[in-house]
Amino acid sequence: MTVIDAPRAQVPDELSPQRGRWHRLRPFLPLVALVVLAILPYSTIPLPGIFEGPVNSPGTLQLLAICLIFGGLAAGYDLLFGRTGMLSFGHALYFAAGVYGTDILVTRAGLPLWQAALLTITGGTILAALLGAVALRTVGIAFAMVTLAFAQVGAILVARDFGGLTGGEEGLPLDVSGLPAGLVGVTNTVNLYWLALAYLTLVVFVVHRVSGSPTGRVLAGLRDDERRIGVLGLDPYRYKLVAFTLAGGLASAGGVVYVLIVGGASPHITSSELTLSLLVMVVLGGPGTRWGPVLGGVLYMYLDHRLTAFGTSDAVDNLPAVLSRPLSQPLFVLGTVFILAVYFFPGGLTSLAPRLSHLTRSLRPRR
Amino acid sequence: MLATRGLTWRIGEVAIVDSVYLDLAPGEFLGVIGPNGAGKTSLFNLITGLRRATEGRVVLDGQDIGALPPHRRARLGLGRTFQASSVFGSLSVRENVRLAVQAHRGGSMALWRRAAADREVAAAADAALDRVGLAHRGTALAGTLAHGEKRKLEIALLLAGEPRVMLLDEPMAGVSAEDVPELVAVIKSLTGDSGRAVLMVEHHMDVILELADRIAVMHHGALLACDTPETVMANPTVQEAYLGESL
Amino acid sequence: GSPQDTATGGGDSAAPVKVGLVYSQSGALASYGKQYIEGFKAGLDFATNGTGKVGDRKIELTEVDDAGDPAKAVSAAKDLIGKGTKIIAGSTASGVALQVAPIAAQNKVLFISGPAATDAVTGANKYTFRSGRQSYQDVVTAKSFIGDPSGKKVVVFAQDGAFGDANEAAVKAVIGTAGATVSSVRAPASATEFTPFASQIKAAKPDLLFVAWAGTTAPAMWQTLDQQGVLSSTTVVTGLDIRASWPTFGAAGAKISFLSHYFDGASDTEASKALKAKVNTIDLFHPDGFAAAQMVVRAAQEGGDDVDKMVTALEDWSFDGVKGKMTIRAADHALLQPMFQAKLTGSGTTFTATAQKSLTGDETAPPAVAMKG
Amino acid sequence: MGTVILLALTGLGLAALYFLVASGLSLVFGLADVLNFAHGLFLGVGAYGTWWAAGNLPGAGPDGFGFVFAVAFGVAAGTLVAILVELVLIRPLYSRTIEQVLVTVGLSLAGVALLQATWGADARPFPRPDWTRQVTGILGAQVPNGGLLLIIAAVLVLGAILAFLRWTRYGLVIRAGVENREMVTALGIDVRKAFTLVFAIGGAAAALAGALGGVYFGTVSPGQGGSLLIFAFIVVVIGGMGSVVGSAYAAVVVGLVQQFVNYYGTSGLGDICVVGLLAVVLLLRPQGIAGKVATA
Amino acid sequence: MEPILSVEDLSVRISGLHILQGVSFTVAPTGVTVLLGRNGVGKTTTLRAIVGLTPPAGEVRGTIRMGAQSLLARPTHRLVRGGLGYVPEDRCVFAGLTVAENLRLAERRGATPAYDKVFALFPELDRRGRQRAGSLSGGQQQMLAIGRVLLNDNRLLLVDEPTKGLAPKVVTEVAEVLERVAESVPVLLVEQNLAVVRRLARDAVVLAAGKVAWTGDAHELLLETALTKSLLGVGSAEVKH
Ligand SMILES: Nc1ncnc2c1ncn2[C@@H]1O[C@H](COP(=O)(O)OP(=O)(O)OP(=O)(O)O)[C@@H](O)[C@H]1O
Ligand SMILES: Nc1ncnc2c1ncn2[C@@H]1O[C@H](COP(=O)(O)OP(=O)(O)OP(=O)(O)O)[C@@H](O)[C@H]1O
Ligand SMILES: [Mg+2]
Ligand SMILES: [Mg+2]
Repeated sequence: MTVIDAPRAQVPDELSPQRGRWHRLRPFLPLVALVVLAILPYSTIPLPGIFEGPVNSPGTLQLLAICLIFGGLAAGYDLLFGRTGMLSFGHALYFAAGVYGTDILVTRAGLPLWQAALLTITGGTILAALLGAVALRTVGIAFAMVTLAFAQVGAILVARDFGGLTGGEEGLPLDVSGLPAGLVGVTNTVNLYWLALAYLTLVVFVVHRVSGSPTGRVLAGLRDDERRIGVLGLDPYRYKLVAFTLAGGLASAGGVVYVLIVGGASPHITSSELTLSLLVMVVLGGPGTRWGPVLGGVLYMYLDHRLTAFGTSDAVDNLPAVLSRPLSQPLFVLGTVFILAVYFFPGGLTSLAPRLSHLTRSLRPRR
Repeated sequence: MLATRGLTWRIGEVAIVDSVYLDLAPGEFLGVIGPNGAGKTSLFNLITGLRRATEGRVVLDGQDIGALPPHRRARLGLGRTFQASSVFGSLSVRENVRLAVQAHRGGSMALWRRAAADREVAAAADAALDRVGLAHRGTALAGTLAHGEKRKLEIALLLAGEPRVMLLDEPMAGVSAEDVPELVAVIKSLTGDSGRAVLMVEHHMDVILELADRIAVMHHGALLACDTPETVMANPTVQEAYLGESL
Repeated sequence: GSPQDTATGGGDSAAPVKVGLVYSQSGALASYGKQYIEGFKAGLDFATNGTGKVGDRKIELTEVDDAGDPAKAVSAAKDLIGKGTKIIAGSTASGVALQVAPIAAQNKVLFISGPAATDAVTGANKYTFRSGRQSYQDVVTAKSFIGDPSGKKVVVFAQDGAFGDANEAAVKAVIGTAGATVSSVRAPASATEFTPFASQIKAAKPDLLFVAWAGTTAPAMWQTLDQQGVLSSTTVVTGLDIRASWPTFGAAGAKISFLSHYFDGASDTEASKALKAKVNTIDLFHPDGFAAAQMVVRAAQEGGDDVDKMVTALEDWSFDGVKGKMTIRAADHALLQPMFQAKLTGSGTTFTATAQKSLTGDETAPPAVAMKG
Repeated sequence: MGTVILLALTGLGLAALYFLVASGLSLVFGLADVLNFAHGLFLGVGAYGTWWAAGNLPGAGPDGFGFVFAVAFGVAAGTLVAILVELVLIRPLYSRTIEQVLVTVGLSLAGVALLQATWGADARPFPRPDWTRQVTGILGAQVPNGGLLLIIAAVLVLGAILAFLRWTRYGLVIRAGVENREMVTALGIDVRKAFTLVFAIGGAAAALAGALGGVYFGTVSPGQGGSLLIFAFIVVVIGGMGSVVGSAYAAVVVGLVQQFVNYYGTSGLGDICVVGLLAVVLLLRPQGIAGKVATA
Repeated sequence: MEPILSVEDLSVRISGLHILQGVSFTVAPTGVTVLLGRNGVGKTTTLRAIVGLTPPAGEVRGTIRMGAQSLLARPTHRLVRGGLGYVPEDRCVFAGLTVAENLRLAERRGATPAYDKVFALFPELDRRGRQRAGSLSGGQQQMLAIGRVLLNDNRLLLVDEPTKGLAPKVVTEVAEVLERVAESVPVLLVEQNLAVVRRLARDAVVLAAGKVAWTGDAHELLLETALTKSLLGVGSAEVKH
């Protein structure tokens, strides 16, 4: 049978020696990036072609917020795929649990947001723990299939609209009347952006912390050689379950923020396509690296949203039909980009940086 | 200390390991030889729990451990190396050993503590690395090590777990001739300690003869003989199995 | 700049009126979207006498593709609102309409939903209107097929989910309260094999079968109903979908009583002539776009840049649409409009629908709901 | 009684469809270790190929021989696409299994979008002979002919694949390859040709499923392949990867469970039961399904 | 005489193990050259490197030539079609296929398979044509593994431990067959059974610690008891006669 090989070994930043000139500055770079992102909404720079309006326009902030959420989701998924070597095809389920859980508790049960969020994240984490406990009895392709099947059940339940809870195919708009005023209205999009940024920061921080913890060491070991971990006296099952549960919890937290940003739940997010896109994001960015999945997630969502505009733009419309028709399908472009990425940058985007620097170094004249 | 009682592993009709009775006393060094495919690695897998025996028992200190999963057996003091080096290739050498130390001491299930901050683990890991002579390679990625070094690293991983019984699967395989004596010295130094028992599969006869107190010969999954090196090498059945028809 | 900035919708009298159209250009509902936008443009021409202007102010359209995904629609709506757009129309999918409507209310902009049929848009909030029909109106039209419902047995066959729920509830409310016993058979929207459901329906021996089914599996469903003899054993009513779907009914088409939102030739109004002149053959959702344009022009004319004034101008407004006389009910913004009974004839790839009867907007009026927000 | 027979036969029709999709998936997995997410694309190509041919190709049409010709064209198109996919995308990534799976994931996204771009998202009426719309009375059940056609086709395909595997040289190569790929090359046989062939067979079966599914459903739409694929995966996994006969059994079980549970239980429960079945099978014998099974 | 096969500085690593560390030897164009060495020294690895079957995780360096032609980096099936027959160590017959099917698999287009020759050598294979190969005895499986290679003309045969695990009587049978085969085709044989070696081999190559420790006339080697002791690892044991 196929052993799902762990993704191309990437050295986890957290556990590998650091060197180089910027060595001392490196720990501060994320902080700088965070500050830049946090004050971004104060800038009015228009970036024509990249965004529809100036950076601080609600549309742009909304798009950025969605991108950040998916950056965080991908980073959380990478805890499974890139860092522990588990290929789950059902991660969308926990995200969807976060989205629908919050939405239902707020809209149908009328709970205040913080209670709903707390309950949902707890519930999502417990769900991940329970399903993980079952799915992790299998490995490799079988594991992938069981997780896929569980997610499929989730999708069926949402589509069935039990007791009118989920709204079926129409989805469930979030009842904002009980929400804090700062989260409602277009003028407050910036708060949602900050919320998304906070989520991303949280995920990256948690993943970073966990990867650098004793448990993270074990997870990295599991990815390289699960058998070996067992022989060292550690139960692989427990650690995989912890990673699975944690990733599930982070995904449902992402769902909580997402439902606020989008203002409702729709069955799109329960589809297996979403999990596949998560996989695409991680592979695109670079599995097992700190920034790769984040980059991949942000880029994927950006393309997914912007390509609809690109597809209907004049530049594309003016092409002959053989080109313009496929190019106006975002998924066509995304799928193609992904295939090319698998071929041409197998380590993901983050593997480009060392290669580029290698290139520039070799181009630089020798002294 | 460690004993197998009629240990058997069948796949379908074929017995890969066939009713093996072995006894290992504290402090003893038992060498296992046998042709490729004789079932030596499979025997190790049964003892360490990576495979579940179809019949028979594995007894450690009088306790039947045949039903325990690998990690429980490891916790009881059973350590092993693998035939093809299995180190954690994407971690640094030092992290590899720290992981092993941490596995042994407990506290691995700490999600929030910074692993790098644990001085005791670091010190124990460095000691193990020192012991096998790899201290200077601490920051290298294990995946990039030369083969002989990987072998040493495996032994360091083993040491870190302070096992009471060590199972070494072809530690010399793939090690270039120049490096063999050094590795032999390292292995030899392991046995001096504290009544630790060793079970070692090896194809290098001179190494086996140098180290082993007794030699077990496996052939077609079964144990042909288990005795002192002299007696075993003189045994005609062994001669036949291992060298073919006698000259 | 401050992060809470949004562009202000230029107060000056010659500035163009910004109208955002968020609908499906790609994705599963792209063809509905195409009809909608064609209808909208024809309607805009009609309502502005070809000038594209309201007074001196040009109507400036921004079209955005939502690909049927509410998340994209919400982003687009926020972007438009951020740029000072006060009127948003569109939404081909119900899910999109339901999620854009609250955005409109939160930001006090006018939202005119399109072909999305869900009843939940009606009365969603003060700022939300609709330019198409809703499920309830379908059901009332269906009721007109059985005469006196008392003592009759009615079965609803619908897909799982909100669309099915809404239809089932509407049938219970409309026909059930009139004395019929209503039961339902539900199937997953993703089902590919319908025999079990057809058997259940047949076993129930209904006097009237109301089918609410949308999506690509509909033809398989109809074929199975036909094959299992359901269509020939009872009166079967369903909504007539877009023209492209007509051939998929095949022979079954002749055995079904259709209620129709619209089809080419259902009415003979000024508006319908104007529309037909632009698009040649009118299809199901052209009138929705057309009506939306009429409403946009009315809102801009009467309200200027004041959204509250726009709302007041639209409430209780009656106008001559493609379908005939349309009235926006002030209480819940339901759009009262004529509905039709139709028959489908033809074979192969050419089918024609002919009107059997038309019902006025009052006859098909849904019960008023309380405004939610 | 009539109901039971009706449910059984229509369930078998569904099973036939699953089997047609799953058989190829299973063979590809058995020989080449590739979990092919792009398999749904082959189905789509088969369906649209048939649809296009019936409308545009001289000699092809919705009836009689013209229809056979159209289906043949659709199957040929599906096969061709499968071969191209293998040659251009899969083969260069030889023995890099995870990358191969990723490429098929990308392809499944792009492929469906391409179909949609070319022919639109709406379901198109599918050309088909009139008799396929009718029913045949069997023991009091009105069984749709389209379903019977699927059953017959699936049985024929099963027979053909088994005969191919058993009697032809390439069948021999494939059976041997599933057992031990390396030894086949050591006998001087280019096993990569067998890969291509297996893709072609899988593509052809899936394309046939597309064409006959079109007949059964009466329409063709870009997403059809994707929704069938999930159940086909489940069938492959339950049946044992690499085993065509196993897929056949599993398809029958899945089809019947879905059909009967949907009738006697509540709507949607059938799908959930199938998923539950998968989980149970995997949990009870994960090694069983993972191990390769001889194909004939 | 020009050697039929020459191996120079062959080095093989498999998942990190440096198994062969610069092996050089040649195979004479007639007769049997035997490759000797202790268990696990890398004999099988050498043969597999020659036919290009090193696993994906492996890395091969050096040169391997058959005549003037380099064999490295050519796909296995081409090498085999070019006349390199390979009989693997654990026989690798296809257990799920019948004997006849196993043989049929080895047939090649454009060449008449020499069934009569094979059946003359192994009449058993003819009789058991419809039996599943998996249910054959070890000796019969070995016959099948050799037989299917002999269906085609070969320029060189690589045979890995053909007598492993066989009863003494069968060992003799196999040895006889190989003796006859070697009359027409040169053979590179890996063999542990010294009686068989003595009967068949003309030249010998001895591997030790990843390198070639000795090459020369096989009988010369076998006469030198001391040499066999040290090279083949019998160690201090008494070698019984
Ligand atoms: N999981 C398995 N499934 C089937 N056969 C197996 C399995 N594991 C081992 N075998 C078979 O069991 C036999 C013994 O293998 P094992 O690895 O134990 O031999 P070994 O004595 O360690 O050989 P070597 O010296 O080559 O390492 C071999 O024939 C091998 O093919
Ligand atoms: N795929 C592999 N992975 C890891 N180690 C391997 C692999 N193949 C061979 N080895 C190791 O390489 C060494 C040489 O093996 P090889 O099978 O070539 O020995 P051999 O000389 O044929 O032995 P025998 O006489 O017992 O058949 C052994 O230590 C073996 O365990
Ligand atoms: Mg071994
Ligand atoms: Mg060997």
